[in-house]
Amino acid sequence: MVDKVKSVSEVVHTIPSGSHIALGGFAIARNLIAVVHELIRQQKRDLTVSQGVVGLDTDLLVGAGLVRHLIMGGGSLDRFGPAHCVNRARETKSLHCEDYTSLSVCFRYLAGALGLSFIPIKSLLASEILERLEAGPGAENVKRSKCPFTGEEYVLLRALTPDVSFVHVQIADREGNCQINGPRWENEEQAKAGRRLVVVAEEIVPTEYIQRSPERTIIPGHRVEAVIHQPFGALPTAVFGCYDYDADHLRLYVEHAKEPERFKEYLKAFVFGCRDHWEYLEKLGGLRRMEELRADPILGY
Amino acid sequence: MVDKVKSVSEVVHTIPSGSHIALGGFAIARNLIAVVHELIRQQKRDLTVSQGVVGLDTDLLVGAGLVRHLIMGGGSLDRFGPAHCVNRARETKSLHCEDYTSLSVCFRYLAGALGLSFIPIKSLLASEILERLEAGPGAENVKRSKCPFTGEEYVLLRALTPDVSFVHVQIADREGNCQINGPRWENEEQAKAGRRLVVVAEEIVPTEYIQRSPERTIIPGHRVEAVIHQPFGALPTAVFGCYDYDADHLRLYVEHAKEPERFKEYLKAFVFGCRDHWEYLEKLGGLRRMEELRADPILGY
Amino acid sequence: MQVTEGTKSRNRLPDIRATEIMAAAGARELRDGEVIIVGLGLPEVATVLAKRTHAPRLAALLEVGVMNPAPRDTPVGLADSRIFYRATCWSGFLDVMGMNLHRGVVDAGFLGALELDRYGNVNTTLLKQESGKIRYVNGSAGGNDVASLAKRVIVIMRHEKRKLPLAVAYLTSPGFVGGRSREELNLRGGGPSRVITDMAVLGFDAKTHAVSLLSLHPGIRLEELVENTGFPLHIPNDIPTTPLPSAEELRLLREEIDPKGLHLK
Amino acid sequence: MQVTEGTKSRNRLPDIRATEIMAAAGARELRDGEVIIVGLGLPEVATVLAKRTHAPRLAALLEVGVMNPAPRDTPVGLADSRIFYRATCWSGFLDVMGMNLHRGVVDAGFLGALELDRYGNVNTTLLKQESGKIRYVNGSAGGNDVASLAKRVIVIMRHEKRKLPLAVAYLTSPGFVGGRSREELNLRGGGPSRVITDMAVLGFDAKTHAVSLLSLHPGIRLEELVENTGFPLHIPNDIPTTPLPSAEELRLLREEIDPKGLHLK
Repeated sequence: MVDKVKSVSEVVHTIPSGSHIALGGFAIARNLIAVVHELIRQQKRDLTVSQGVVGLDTDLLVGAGLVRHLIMGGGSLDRFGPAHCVNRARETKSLHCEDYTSLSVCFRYLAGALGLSFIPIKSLLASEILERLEAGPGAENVKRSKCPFTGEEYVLLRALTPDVSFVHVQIADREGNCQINGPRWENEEQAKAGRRLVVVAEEIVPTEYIQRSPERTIIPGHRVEAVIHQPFGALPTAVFGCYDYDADHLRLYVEHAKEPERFKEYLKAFVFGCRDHWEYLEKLGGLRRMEELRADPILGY
Repeated sequence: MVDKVKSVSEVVHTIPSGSHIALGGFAIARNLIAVVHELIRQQKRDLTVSQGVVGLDTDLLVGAGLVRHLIMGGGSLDRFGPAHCVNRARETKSLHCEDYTSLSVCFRYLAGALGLSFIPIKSLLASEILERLEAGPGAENVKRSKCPFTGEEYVLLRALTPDVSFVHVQIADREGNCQINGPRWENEEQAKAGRRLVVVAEEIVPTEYIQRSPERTIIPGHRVEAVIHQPFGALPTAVFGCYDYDADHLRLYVEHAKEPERFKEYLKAFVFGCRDHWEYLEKLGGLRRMEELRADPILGY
Repeated sequence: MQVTEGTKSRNRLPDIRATEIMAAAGARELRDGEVIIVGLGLPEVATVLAKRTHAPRLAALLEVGVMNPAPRDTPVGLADSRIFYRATCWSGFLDVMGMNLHRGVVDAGFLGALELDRYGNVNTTLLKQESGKIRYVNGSAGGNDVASLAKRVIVIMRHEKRKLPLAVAYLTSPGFVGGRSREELNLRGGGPSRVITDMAVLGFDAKTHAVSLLSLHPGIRLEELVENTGFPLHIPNDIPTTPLPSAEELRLLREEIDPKGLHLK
Repeated sequence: MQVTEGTKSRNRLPDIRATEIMAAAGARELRDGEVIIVGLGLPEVATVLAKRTHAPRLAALLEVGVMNPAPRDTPVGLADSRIFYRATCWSGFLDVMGMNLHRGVVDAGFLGALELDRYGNVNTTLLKQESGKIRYVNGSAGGNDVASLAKRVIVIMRHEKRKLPLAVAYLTSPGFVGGRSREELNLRGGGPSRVITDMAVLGFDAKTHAVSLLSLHPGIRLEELVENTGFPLHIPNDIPTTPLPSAEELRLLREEIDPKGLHLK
């Protein structure tokens, strides 16, 4: 048995500035908060970030000024508000954003996961999304072409193979066999497209537990480089079956994210002001608050 | 709620001769025996059959002289012997066989399932498999090409979209939501590539059962046209978690499949000689034999 | 992730909200047995209403990988655990958007819009202010995929002049770009079929592909509609009135589907 | 589904079977922590032996969608439920052959062969008889995929003149076709690295890519080997002897891995 359990700071120390990291969160669900906080504390700069539908994790990284290039299908914090930091960075041109769609990012990951250097798609055609990609640095990742068999017009997408893919899961064993509870958006493709793969698990289980329902293993252990065990590692975003999102903190986040100055205060208080994720959880209300947010076993939230 | 449960003969009556049917069996596991027997009884002719790795189901259909064109990645009856009827039909040129590999058939189904008319692959290159495809009718389904981004050489495969895909599953509800126990080979891609999809289920469960573990739903009900409820529907091949293969009958089959005349006897006794699958199961030993073959709940066989 | 804004009451009827008329109109666009990609807000309300009335066999798919959920509590977004409850399948983008939408089996998809132009092109990416300053919003998420690939698209949005301009500030999701047919645009999906606003139901002319008025909501005057539309709108000679929700539809909407009025506010 | 035939004892040692020497030689080809695609029969026996001795961290993948099974009973094939037991993952072709093998993370794959030529090209599709008559066999299944994409390929087969011809009757799975490099052949995988027979262990010359003798099994004479090889074999000046399985390896093979001698017969 290989024990791959590492601390988040150990793992983040191995990630050079300038890396392309793929984040497995979606809006306000299963965000890589513990990882992103540590990336900010360790000031990993000039990052390229890819994500199907961006969430709070990417917004934090962009707000902290660490992202140079963003590859995304869009996104927001759902009803809590837009991704203020991402939108502002685009408006001030401090960020280059390659805009796609949910499916085209998923297909780029799929190609990467399958070891295909390209894959066709029927989205994007006749849209300004494609025109802007063709007019910018995205041009090297898209190409109009026809099917050799049917003659139908397609957009060919270049495979996306992030330097490091991060996925937040409910359950993993120490070797990295992972089981995801609830919908999985593009996590399987995103995880397997990565040159390196790191998972954050709410709970570590014995391999024997994995062997009881191997059909639920979405990521096999041999693909995983490190397993970070961090309960409540996605707060204030939700992890189905484990805990609900922290609506109060999400509102507080959005309030601060609206203004650069206030966002600095947020980072100071909740990221730089915390030695690790446990200290951060204390600031969110500690054990008592975590118990309030803990999911009902039937409802999953 | 839509009730899609139908009898195998009802379903087979809707399949015209000359159809392309995709079978979800693999060697001696989860073969579409009940369906294939009925196709033979109803003498559906000039079929095109596709299967990742052929098993007893395809061997039966070919032996019965109903298959004109076979698209496959290879196959056998494992240690019980080769697919005698398939091999003999190829030797006597009474069958046109398009040879692929496990992965290339899977990729052709994947393209079909995703609505892509083509998909690239790095298998087949420098092999006689590709040369023979290019020299025959398979030429319209393969094309050498280069990646527009990397210049790497690929084989482009045409999507495979069978007229009717058949899959044998352990569990389905009356709407067609299906859960497969054990490994799934190319079943998900094969099922979703089909223009029509019919499933044979060992057990029909209430939808509420499906809702208890929706992450195990491999085929969603809205894709399914009909659900055939047939316990022991795959015998003599195995269904993981339900029953083991019938080794005695497999040996008997292979003995008969070796000789055209003896194979006729087999068909007479076990296919034409049975009004339906229940009569066939009686010939295999009925309740007592089924109980011997029933799977151990822990081992699954 | 399709954006649909909360829509405050617009019509003059004392006891029926515009959002309730919109939800009922949306529900009437769905036929029994169809496969629908649902967005949050009114689209979800309309789909549930259809399922509870004339279309019990609808298959409702959510981008994230959820099929036919039966939420007990009202979710705030597509990634909200509340919308995973009692689903018949949990998968992901590749299955829902790839093996269903891109495969061509999705009959209808709902879209919200920041802007929609006379050819049904939708902008959900950015807004240009008077000053010329650009404000970014949510982008496409699954919007462009649905607009490109669903057999038909139903847009639900608030009816305002600035939201219905001659040309969108950014073409996120194509309708009939430049009045061209979908074939000319190399798009598989049939494109927009309806635009349901808080003032009217709009359709698209089979030849010109331009927006035309199908029905006015009760209490809405034509002048009012024209004033609030930024592009020339084809007006038929006699203008039907959008049917009001039935008593049973209103009961379902108010008591069962959105009792807190989260989306019907 | 890779074919590997049962191999009856060939060597002269009273109490050690050729199959046991082959299994031990196969096991020694695998390094700890590697990702292996396993075929049934001796390849599986060799993989399990490696895992129980020097390579506990091997990841063993089966084409059908099974990872790291720990069978309690000996399976008859890759679709035999016996080989699903206690796996850590059940998926399918797309995951194992696509997202692992095609992705390029598989270090070694095993192949069986009806025929293998001097450049490591493998035939598992058909045999040509003296009469010219063709007999079809199993075909590729995952064999061509493994040969094309695994970082290195290990062939395990019976050593007979007719099975080791100058040219294969059908080129199912490419080695170094025509003595060309894998780059020239546009193949990603590294190609065949070892051929383990019941007489010897063979390798491939880095320059000519032709088969060369690496070691003779104990008790096998060189003349015997040459007589039973259909193509010119490069013979080194001094010929090492294939190490015998250790006492512990023999115990594991006989008492734990294949007690019934199903594959070691």
